[in-house]
Amino acid sequence: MALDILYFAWVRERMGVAQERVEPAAEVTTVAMLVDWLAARDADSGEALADRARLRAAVDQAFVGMDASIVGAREVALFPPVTGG
Amino acid sequence: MALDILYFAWVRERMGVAQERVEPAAEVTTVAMLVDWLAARDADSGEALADRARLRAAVDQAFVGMDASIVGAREVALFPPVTGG
Amino acid sequence: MIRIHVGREAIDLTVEMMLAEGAAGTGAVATFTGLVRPDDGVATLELEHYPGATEAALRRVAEDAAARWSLGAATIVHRVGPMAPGERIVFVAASAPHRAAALEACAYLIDRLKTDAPFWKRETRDGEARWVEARDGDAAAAARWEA
Amino acid sequence: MIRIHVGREAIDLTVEMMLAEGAAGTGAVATFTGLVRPDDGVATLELEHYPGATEAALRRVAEDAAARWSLGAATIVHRVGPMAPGERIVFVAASAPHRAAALEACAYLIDRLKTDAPFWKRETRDGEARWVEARDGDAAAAARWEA
Repeated sequence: MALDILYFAWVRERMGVAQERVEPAAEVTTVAMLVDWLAARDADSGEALADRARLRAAVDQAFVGMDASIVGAREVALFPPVTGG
Repeated sequence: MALDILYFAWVRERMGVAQERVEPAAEVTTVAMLVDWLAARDADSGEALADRARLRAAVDQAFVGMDASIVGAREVALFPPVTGG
Repeated sequence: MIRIHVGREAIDLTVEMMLAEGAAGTGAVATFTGLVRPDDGVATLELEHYPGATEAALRRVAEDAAARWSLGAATIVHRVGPMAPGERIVFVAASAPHRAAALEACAYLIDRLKTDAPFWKRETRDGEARWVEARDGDAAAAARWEA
Repeated sequence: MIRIHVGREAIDLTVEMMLAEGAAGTGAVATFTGLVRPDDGVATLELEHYPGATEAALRRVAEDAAARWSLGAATIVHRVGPMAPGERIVFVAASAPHRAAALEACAYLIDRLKTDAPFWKRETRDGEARWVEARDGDAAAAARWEA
């Protein structure tokens, strides 16, 4: 199933794109598994997503932990800790 | 020695004056004694200053307690608890 | 920068914010504005004060805050005389590099002002004027800053 | 009244204060303004955000505050895009009948915004751009409101 991935801040810069559409395998069911799957595609993605401790995520625009489910999700965002205000 | 007494808010209204100059006896050395002395002058002053629990004072423009000295003071103010802001 | 002003004219927030924001090193400005509540049945509010002593008391409060939180600016502007529902009675502002200092100092300024500055409110409701009573909570709010 | 706005234009305090003060029953308005510190060596600050998700997150924060403190108004206005030293990044306001609610809600709004809204700052110093790191203190400040 197609999933839109959004990247923000330095994650976007390192990935080289702001957004992409992917079709991960059915056994990829959590955010953490999705990050592993994205990182395993090629060396550049692997490097961009290497710093897992500083990655945060949102599923369908709601902030979630890395163990959150992505089953049925349409949009997943990956980004560093927020620094607004 | 001449002393200026200032009244504010309902103390002023009850006293009927905003300010007066008095010359209390030398043994009147604290704010509390001054209030007693002022109140003893006539029935109207006595009534105006009757509610001692709700009287506050400043000596030479500094907030003080009722037992504060007035020796050498030039200005004493009597007023209700403040309600600004 | 300490700014103290007591006057009969309306409080101009644009000017006050410009001064508070312009202080050296400011990254955070916290403000408090007190208004005559428009739906409280009050027709007019009249503020009396103790000229001279008021400004000195406000300056002491602002200087204490500026020293305690290393503020770039501390502002207290208070109106006196008659005012109508919806009008501003008081404006305080604290400017600091970071938000915690600005927020705490702002609360301190208004809490201390409520107990330490010689202002008295008289409100007119249904044609009858009465002096507003001090609230017990005000002394408690001011006391929490003593440490 | 909940007011949420995210935009590239400068924040107009006159308009924002008018809205916050005009809410029903308002006797107290507390505000916080965050600025690009002018003396910090930063030439420009750029704010990136997550469109859609940002507004939803801010609305949740404002609605939580409005319910918790029975606010007449809760405002969050945040700028995005490039901005210069001295310019406003964020403005929050809480309007309530009395000051304690307004002051606490204002601190809550900015503390929660710092951790719950998807904004990212990139600053340029000496010609070099870098992403600002999150501060540990922000999570602690937000956590103190959980009870």
